[in-house]
Amino acid sequence: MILISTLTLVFVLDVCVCDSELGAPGWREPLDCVRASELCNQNSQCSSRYRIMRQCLSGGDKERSAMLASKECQGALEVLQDSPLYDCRCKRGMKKELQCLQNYWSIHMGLTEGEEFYETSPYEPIHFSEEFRHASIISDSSLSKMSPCSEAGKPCNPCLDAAKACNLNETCKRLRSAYNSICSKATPPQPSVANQEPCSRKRCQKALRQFFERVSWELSYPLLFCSCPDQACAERRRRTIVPSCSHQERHKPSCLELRRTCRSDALCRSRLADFHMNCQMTSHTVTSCPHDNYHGCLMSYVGLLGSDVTPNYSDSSPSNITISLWCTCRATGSQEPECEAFHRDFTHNTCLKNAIQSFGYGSEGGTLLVTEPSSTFLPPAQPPIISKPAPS
Amino acid sequence: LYFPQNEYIETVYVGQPAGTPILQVHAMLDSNSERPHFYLCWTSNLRRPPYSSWFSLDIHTGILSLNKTLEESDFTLQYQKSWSVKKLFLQALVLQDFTKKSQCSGRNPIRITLDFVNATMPQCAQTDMKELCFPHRDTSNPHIMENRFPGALRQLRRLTRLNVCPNYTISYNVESETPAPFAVNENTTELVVTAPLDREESERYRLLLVCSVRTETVITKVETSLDVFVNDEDDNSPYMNGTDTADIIISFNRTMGGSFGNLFVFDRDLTPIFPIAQSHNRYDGTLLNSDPWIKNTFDIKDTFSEKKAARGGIRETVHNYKLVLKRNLYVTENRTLQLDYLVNDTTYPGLEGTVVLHFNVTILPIHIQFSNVTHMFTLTRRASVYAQVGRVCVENCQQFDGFSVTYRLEVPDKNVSADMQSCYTAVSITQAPDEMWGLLYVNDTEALRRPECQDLQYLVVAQEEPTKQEASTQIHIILDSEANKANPVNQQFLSCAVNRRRADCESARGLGATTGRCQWRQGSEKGISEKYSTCSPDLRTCPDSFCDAVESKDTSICPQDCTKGSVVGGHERGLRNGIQAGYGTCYCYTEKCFCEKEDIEEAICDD
Amino acid sequence: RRPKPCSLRELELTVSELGLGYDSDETVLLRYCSGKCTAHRHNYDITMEHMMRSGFRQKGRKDKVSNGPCCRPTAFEKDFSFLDNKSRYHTIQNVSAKNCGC
Amino acid sequence: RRPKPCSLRELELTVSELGLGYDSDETVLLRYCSGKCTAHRHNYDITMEHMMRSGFRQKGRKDKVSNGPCCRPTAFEKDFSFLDNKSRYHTIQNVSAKNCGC
Repeated sequence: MILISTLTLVFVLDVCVCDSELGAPGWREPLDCVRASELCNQNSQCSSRYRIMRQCLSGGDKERSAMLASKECQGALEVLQDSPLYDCRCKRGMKKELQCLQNYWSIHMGLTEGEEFYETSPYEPIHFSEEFRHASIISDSSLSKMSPCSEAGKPCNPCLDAAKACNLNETCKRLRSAYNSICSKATPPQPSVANQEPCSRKRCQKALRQFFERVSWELSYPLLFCSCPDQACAERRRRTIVPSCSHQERHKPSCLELRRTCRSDALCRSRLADFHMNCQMTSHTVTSCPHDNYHGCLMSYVGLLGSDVTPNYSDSSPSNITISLWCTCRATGSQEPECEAFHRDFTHNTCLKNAIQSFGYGSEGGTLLVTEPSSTFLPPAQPPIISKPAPS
Repeated sequence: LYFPQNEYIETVYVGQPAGTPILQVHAMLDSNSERPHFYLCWTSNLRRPPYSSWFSLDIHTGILSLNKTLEESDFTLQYQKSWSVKKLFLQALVLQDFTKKSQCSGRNPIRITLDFVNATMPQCAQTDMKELCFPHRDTSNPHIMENRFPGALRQLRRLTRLNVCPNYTISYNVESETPAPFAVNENTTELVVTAPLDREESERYRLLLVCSVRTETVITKVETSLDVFVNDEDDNSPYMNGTDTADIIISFNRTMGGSFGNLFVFDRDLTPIFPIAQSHNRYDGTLLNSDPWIKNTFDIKDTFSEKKAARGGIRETVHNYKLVLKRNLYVTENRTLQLDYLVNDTTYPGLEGTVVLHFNVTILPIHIQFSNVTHMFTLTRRASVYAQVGRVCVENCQQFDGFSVTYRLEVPDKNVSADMQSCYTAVSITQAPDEMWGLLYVNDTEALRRPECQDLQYLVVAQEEPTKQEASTQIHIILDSEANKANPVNQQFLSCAVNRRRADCESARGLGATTGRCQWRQGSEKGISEKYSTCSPDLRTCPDSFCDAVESKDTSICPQDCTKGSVVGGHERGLRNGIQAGYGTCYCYTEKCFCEKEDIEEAICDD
Repeated sequence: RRPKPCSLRELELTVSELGLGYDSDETVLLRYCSGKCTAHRHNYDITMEHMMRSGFRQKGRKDKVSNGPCCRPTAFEKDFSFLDNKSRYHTIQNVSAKNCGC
Repeated sequence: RRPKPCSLRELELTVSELGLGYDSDETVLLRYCSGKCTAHRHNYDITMEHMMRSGFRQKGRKDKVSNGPCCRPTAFEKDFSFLDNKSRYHTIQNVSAKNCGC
């Protein structure tokens, strides 16, 4: 299903105009889900329904849909649809972010029917920031004072300049060294452990998340989205997240398995929903990004780094940017189309590609906007062809 | 009954009159007797969205249409914060028979998303042909279950644009490069599958939908492609392609978990690895032998993979069966047996859903013996303590797995004089936990230097665990240089690795030095390299990135292979420990190693 | 001009220029200690200076001693990781001084 | 001959021979620190050595740095009193090392 987010804030689910004990509906500024659940818990009727709702959602998929059909769960749903919990949101990097996300999913899993292809992001929409557009224009020039690119005759490697800018900043250098040393430390082989992973992946992914959460994007994005004139630079860019540990694993899972694992974790599920929301190819925008908001797409892409669904450049070709996940669609039976559609949102995403290129090349680079027709749920094999009018 | 498509998207405009058809949902039959009944359904019956009354779904045709004319006020009622387009979400069900309870929960509804635009429908002049012919953005591609009944799967006509250009005639036809059982019902403009499909024949049909728009003067053709996918059903039984019997010989490798043999069972159906709980094309197997020894000793492991068949590239499943040991086998085990294994495609409805595999297993006993060669080793009396003399190994020891062999030295002639007895402390034997060979090394240099200790003859005894089987052989260690030439007794040996220059190195007597003197390795490469310069007790075994059984007795023997301490200067660590590569010269003190370019003056504070 | 006291200094250079053998064009900010420690000398240092000039020789000693406190790092910066020119990661410790002392 | 590591050494000499300017024939046991600290060096020291040789010059710097830990007293012996040749008492501090370190 393709959700075009033509709104800055999307109500996905049915909204009711009926009276509710928690105050007349009307338009209300969405609270964060931590505050919303506190408010609900202060109201006896709401808190009891909220507890019922959590029981309705415990247990596997099969029991959940049967439970949701029950009267008690339906009743709980009624009340909760009018509570602040119903349209609460979360902010990236907020205090108690994980708790906020858990609260959000604890109610939204009940309101959706089965597994949706695209889920609504719990995060507040990312507004296109002027300073980001400005930064992406100067991303080349601001580094030019220190960047060898501007010195004639010197080999130009914007990714090396990005590393330099990071190394000259205490926080960036410290946190980059932190994730680097964890991710590139090979775990010594233990013959007794079968299928042993080459590194401690969970610790590596956590350190990687901390790097992108604590280092300002002016220093971290250039490491990821620098533009590359040659293969060595592109290989440096590909290695930024130490993919051998954070992205790859010994056994390549099915992409749907990757998505299922991700959606069983509140943080990963939220970041994936956010990526789908902000990087989803939208046909009627110039950049093929929702609201032409590159920053939103890049920010939600970076939000996935260090999660179970960690994307990365799939090769070190300097010009042709291809992003992929470490997964396969082999042996997914009749779900192969859905599996491929899920992976194509990374491998054939013109919005993501344009966003990366526009950040790296800045405006002087004359970003080559790729305006492929929007991908349907599954991309049409060919775009509609207008043939010449037949002679009448 | 099932929906070939679980997602529909369309646009509705202010001013569209009641009765306007919007789109048509379709259901396919699972059995000929089924009749679809379509219903709109709601997440909760008590609180339906305000727009729930604006639409109705025809119970028989599945056509969704407007119950009322859409007004400007309807748009503002919907208080989603948007100015141009608001989203209306509907869900629909298909049931076998009538129902009053139209609740979505637990019934796998399809989703209908309508973009409600705050403007009137574009007139004929503003509507291009593409908009007229096909939905704005086609939603999901249809999936049709194989072996089912023909029927309509999609409405090609854009119902909302039926009357936009009244004097146009719009017709459709469907084309395909390869023969495809699809047609267009000219009366209803529905795309119809005309015959049951066979996924094993074709998994996907790439259709070309051609829309012809005829006006008085011109015919315009607009094309778009549509992929129709065929869902799989377990309608094929397992088959063997080649032998159903594997002849297996178990000899050296007798370890728990060891796998032997390969038998392949094919199935033209798919076996999805995801979702895990999927019961489609599920195989299980049963060991047909009742002998408890076989049941406690062997298991059969089945791994399946997907492969594309040569003809047409259609995906199919290949099961690979291996015999697996559930426990270590004793070396004395000596037996032949035939093991039969019934493979069953549990979800295949037919009778021939099983095949039987046969494993003819021969277990050979292992004899622990030394090759009947006299093991000769030469050793200089000047050798330092821990100098490696050589290694001993029973026959085929490198291939052993599942049992262990330990080695010990014995004096062959028990009634030799007390003096001679003390000579035998000169050499000792050791072994790493996961290695199958023994390493001989110098244990007592004082004994090595005594003139009366001439040629040393030892008996090496190898004992197998757990059966305690033993074998022994004679080894002869020839001491080459005269006793008096050897260096003075109770010589204090340091680590060769401390020396940073060739001269110091080659004049030093280091631990483990086989010749008595340390050996210098001169590196030649620029930058960090595996061939760094260093001082070693024996360049054959150190550095070789492997901390062997003798070297691990004392880190000072070969810190280059064994150090776990910090390394200063440009270097790369070995996988477990030691220095894999270094810059310039690598040298080590007890707690720290250094790798740096030579020409070092001594550090003096000169300010 | 009064000699500058022992203090932390900074210099931007590439990892290759550190002289550790790594081949990497990544730039790093090297912090090191330099300057005089004359204000921290004791009687011992005056004696050592005298002994190095003549005292030791008269006593037939060839020992070398440091004739004054050295300006040295009292702490080092944590690990520093970088990507070399073959796109391999390395992490090195104790390269850059964090603060200095005599 | 392997370089001796940094350690405490001893030397008997008169107070006058300390070079502090006192004139007294009393004998004192002077303890001082000497020997190699190579085993205590860090990446920093290897880099400083490299910089002193060529790195600083290439960057236009004339800084002098110690390219390795110095063998220094880590504690001094308490006061030492003596009678000079004019029979006057003097007490001096921090002349003799108590223990050494790099």
